Amino acid sequence: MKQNANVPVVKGKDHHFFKRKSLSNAIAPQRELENDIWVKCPKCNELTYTKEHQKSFKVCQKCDYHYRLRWNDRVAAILDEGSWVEINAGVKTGDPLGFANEGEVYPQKIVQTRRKAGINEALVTGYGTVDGQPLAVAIADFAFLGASMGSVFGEKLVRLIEFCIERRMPLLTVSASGGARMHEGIYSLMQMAKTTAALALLGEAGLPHFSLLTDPCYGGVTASYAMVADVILAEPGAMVGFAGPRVIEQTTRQKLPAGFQTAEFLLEHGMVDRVVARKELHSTVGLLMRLLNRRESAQEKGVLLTIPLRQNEEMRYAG
Amino acid sequence: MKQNANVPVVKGKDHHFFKRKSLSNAIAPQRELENDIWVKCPKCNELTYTKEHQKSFKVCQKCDYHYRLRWNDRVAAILDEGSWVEINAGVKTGDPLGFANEGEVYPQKIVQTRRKAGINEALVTGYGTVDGQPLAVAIADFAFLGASMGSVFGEKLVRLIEFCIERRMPLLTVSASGGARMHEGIYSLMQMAKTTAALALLGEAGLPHFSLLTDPCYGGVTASYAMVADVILAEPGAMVGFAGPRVIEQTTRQKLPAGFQTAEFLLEHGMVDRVVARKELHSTVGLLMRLLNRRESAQEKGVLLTIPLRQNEEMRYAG
Amino acid sequence: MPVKLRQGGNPAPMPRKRRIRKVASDKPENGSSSIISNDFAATIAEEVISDVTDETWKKVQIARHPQRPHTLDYIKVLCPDFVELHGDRRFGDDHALVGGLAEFEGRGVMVLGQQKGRDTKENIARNFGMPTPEGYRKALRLMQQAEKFGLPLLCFIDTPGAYPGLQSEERSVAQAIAENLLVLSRLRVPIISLVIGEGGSGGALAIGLADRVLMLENSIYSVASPEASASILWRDAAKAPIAAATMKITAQDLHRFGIIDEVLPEPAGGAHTDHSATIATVREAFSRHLTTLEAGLQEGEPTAAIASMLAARYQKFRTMGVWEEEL
Amino acid sequence: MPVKLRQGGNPAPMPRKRRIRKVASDKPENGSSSIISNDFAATIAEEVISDVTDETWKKVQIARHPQRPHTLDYIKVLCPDFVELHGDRRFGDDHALVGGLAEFEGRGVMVLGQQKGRDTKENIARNFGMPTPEGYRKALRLMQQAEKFGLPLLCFIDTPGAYPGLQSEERSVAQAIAENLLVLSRLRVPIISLVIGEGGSGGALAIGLADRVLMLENSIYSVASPEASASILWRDAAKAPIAAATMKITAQDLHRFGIIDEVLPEPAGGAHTDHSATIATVREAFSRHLTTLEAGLQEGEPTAAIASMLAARYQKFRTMGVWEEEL
Ligand SMILES: [Zn+2]
Ligand SMILES: [Zn+2]
Repeated sequence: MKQNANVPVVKGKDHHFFKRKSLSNAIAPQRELENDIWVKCPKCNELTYTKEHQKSFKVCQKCDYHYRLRWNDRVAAILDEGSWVEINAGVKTGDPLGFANEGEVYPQKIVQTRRKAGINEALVTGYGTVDGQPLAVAIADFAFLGASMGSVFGEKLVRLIEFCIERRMPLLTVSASGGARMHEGIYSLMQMAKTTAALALLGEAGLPHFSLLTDPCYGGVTASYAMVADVILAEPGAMVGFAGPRVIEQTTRQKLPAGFQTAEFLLEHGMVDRVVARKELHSTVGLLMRLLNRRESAQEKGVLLTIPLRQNEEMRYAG
Repeated sequence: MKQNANVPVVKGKDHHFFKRKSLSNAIAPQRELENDIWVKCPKCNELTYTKEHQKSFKVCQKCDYHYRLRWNDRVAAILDEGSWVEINAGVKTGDPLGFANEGEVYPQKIVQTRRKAGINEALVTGYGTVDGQPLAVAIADFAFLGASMGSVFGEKLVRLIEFCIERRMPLLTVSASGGARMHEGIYSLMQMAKTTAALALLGEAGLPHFSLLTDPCYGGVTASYAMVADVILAEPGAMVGFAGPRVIEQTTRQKLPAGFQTAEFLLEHGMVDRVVARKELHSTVGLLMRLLNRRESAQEKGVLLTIPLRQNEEMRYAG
Repeated sequence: MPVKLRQGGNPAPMPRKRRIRKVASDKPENGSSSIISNDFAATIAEEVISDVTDETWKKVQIARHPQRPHTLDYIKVLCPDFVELHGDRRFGDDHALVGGLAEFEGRGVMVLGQQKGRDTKENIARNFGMPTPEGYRKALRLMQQAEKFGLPLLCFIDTPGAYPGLQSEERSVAQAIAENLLVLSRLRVPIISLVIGEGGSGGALAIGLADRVLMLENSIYSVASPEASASILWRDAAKAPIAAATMKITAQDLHRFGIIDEVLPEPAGGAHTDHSATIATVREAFSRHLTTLEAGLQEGEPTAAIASMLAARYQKFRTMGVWEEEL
Repeated sequence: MPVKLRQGGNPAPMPRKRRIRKVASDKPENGSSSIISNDFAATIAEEVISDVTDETWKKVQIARHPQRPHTLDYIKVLCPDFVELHGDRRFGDDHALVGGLAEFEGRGVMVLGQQKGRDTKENIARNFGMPTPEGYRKALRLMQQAEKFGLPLLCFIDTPGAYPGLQSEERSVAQAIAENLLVLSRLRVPIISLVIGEGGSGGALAIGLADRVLMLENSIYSVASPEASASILWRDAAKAPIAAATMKITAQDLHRFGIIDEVLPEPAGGAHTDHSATIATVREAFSRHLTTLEAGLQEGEPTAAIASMLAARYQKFRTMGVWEEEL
């Protein structure tokens, strides 16, 4: 998987298309900001002014390539401006295996990664609003060790899901991942069970889970919470799968078809509901929330619910 | 679909392999009994003495061809000897459309068919035991207008399902069908909804439905109760599908593969649980009953149920 | 000889506990438009047959008219907020059966329907409105989603039938239809199905097991398409017009039988002559029936109200059929 | 600096209402067999690494021994009454994942497990124990059937992982695994999973979300196979033995972490040296844990008893993970 280093941070409010931008703080290291005048499309090599690039939600206007986004760009592209509140940012990486790889010690690698990525871990969680409707959001940031899922990723996601249940808030997960966090071994694998089990409770509480698959999304994330959603969206061209193409080719010697594992491939094979252009993301999520969240809005208005939940609400929370 | 006229009735108890035989009465017309010395296999042309033929449950010992069975042979092949009790035999065909086809009037056709087949309608329902365990059985008899499903077929099956719920008895359906009873038009179509809806109640009551697919089974029967079962069995070589091969070839001009729509084809495609040789039928059904009917046997013994039903038992019966 | 009684479709629900095994239907076995009675079949004047055949066939042609409003035409107008959802999460996405979340008259709903094309290109993309197993399994997923979120289900029926092909058999379209019937029969939300054009066989019924089944005036609903019926009856698909009349497949026939609840009038000449008038009629009918069903769910304790809705749905189909029985 | 606390796998359940955000695990971060600690990584004697690596790799080889008892070997002895059920009712039947109805110690159960072959021919038929989406969807169907009939679920885990192939991706083995996790987490019957050989990644976990997770003494359970781990870490699958030791994948490692509930002893030399002794151990363990779980379901009102079982299952996985947090 190629990793896109070209992820300049959105800096200001100086353009009218970008009304929903709301960065919590400047997290990008200085190094990146310095080259931040042009970006070159990794797909078609088109050069675009950074300002124009931000206006277009970092989508190449020539070839429609959707650049990988950092977590804060994602917040800006989805939530109402200024509505974002991060929670559980202080949950930090542990070292359950005492992992060392040829002299490189895991905790050291984490310290370096934190500094470089400007965040404590690969999953950033919080809440905000879309068209004024509350929404909890978990964003996997590929810049942090390829958004690999370890204990903190799982713990923060589960806390967010439990937060949703307490506050009766719908959930959007924005997924990208290179796979499991190898450094945490079996603990990483168990995050698949832990996060999906929490989603089962969210579902029993009658709250929707929207999943947005972004480039690239592989391994345990795809095989757990990201594919268990009421509505699954994917960004155009995003690569999504369980095993990577290289592993498949090596294991099976199969020739993989053109477009294999793209979002469009998944749509054709019935695995996602919609491939959504980035500029439509805010409106699509907003509409889905309005349509699936009628129960909550009815409750707020003091209106009797039309149809009771199938599951016993008392059982929705196992704690 | 070829129709097999070679279905002599089992006559006596004069052989030791056939211990479970229990015909309710002699229903075959005299005409058939007269030629009842040899049978010729429609697949491999092997000639077999009738007595031997009956011993082998009407399976060709040379090529394993499973002859089509009349309802009473089926009873004998499945249930404990002497345990069969037929119910609702008196429900008779109506004529909802006032159907006439080039001078042939439906009620007249029914009268002729009754006389020829020795039964009032295509579905024979009743109950008996397998290894002493009570089992309700519905048998579609292809000799009655190709076991087409009309109002009586549906009504008798639903009554049997409701009987199962009242008596806490598991259900075995033995299906064969050329499709819907054309003469009853939309009423025939609605039997799909009616029978399947009743099965939903059976399921909510925690009672198992075993489905046995026999040659040939097409159309509305396949697309309703026969494919909605906890365990789906099929006889070797039985042809089972929704649309017949001729219709598919005419509509799509597709070349159909060898073995298309056989029981083995369905097994390979994940649609049936087991292809069961006729001589294994009794023991397989008996074992399945023992394994799935523990709740009932526990109740009978006054033992506390280990695990309550998911569904509210009060809701199991909508009447 | 004992008296013979008949049970017609949808009479008053039978209280099972009282073990009344038969009730007389107040619907005549052969209504005014039924011209073939048992005793006089051979003596009917040819021109009478021809009149009925012509009339039925005209309806078949209107029901199939390419300019007739199709599922997405209704959804577009009735539900300005609509998010189509795709895929069965098993194998594929079927363009012959569409569905998604929508708002209808101020409430969230789930809509489903077979989708035909208007020209050859569209029809190929939509497979002439003939769903594959994937279509029915997408529908199944969306039905269950409707239940999860308490959304009423609105179904538009418009198909010649499920697609008869190798792939449909490999992945068992029969199993897919059967499973939908099972789930629909116990789905804990109100369901309304409307036949807007062709209601062809099990492929139509798979989204037609509902609390209310409605038909447009010029729509048809049958156990087999007229062509298939003619093939089966006379091995001659060209006799489809005669089969159509023989099989009694019009909205009026089915209403008389008690199989459907209501016939919705179309503009003179048919729905294709005035889409917005037709859709306005559908809006009113959906709204009226939904309001009634929702009111039923507000009565008493919620679980009991749902059980009552499901019991009524069960009885609706439970009583469909005509037979004779000696009491 | 605030105090840092860690949460290990499976400590005493946290009462959520009290908002205790952290508890200290009584399990040491690095136990006696953990030879690489953060501060001394560069200074470890090579022979110590080599000893652990050898020991772990020996276990990997025993776990993969072709004569080791496989899923159907256990079922055959533990459940003389067994009816294998086939097919996912969607696409196909997977021979790499078997399942069916069975009787175990006088009770009906549903059994599931990945099935490896013993020679090349068998292994090709069983796809080397690597299930496709069809396998997991068959498992899903059988899980739901177990729930419907109140049958405890017994799972045998023995797979290098889900099959990485074009078809697995087309029909999304990831989706299939995820859906199984969702359903298992709320399945209203007791679930016991036992790793009998290889527990490879998500393909193993898909039948491993259970009330009790057990491992045989010489079995392994890991986020990726040793070879895949070596490929990822060093782009060199030949370093699998080193990866195996680094990733801490033995039953003893996982028990120390609190990820699994119990390590079942094997005969000297490994399970393959004495099938019947191994199977007897498994019988005793299954019987003991099932009895405990069933007794829990008899306590108090049935619905509450099930809710309590599900809550415990949730907490079991909810608490797995190690992190640091400033309080
Ligand atoms: Zn470009
Ligand atoms: Zn033969």
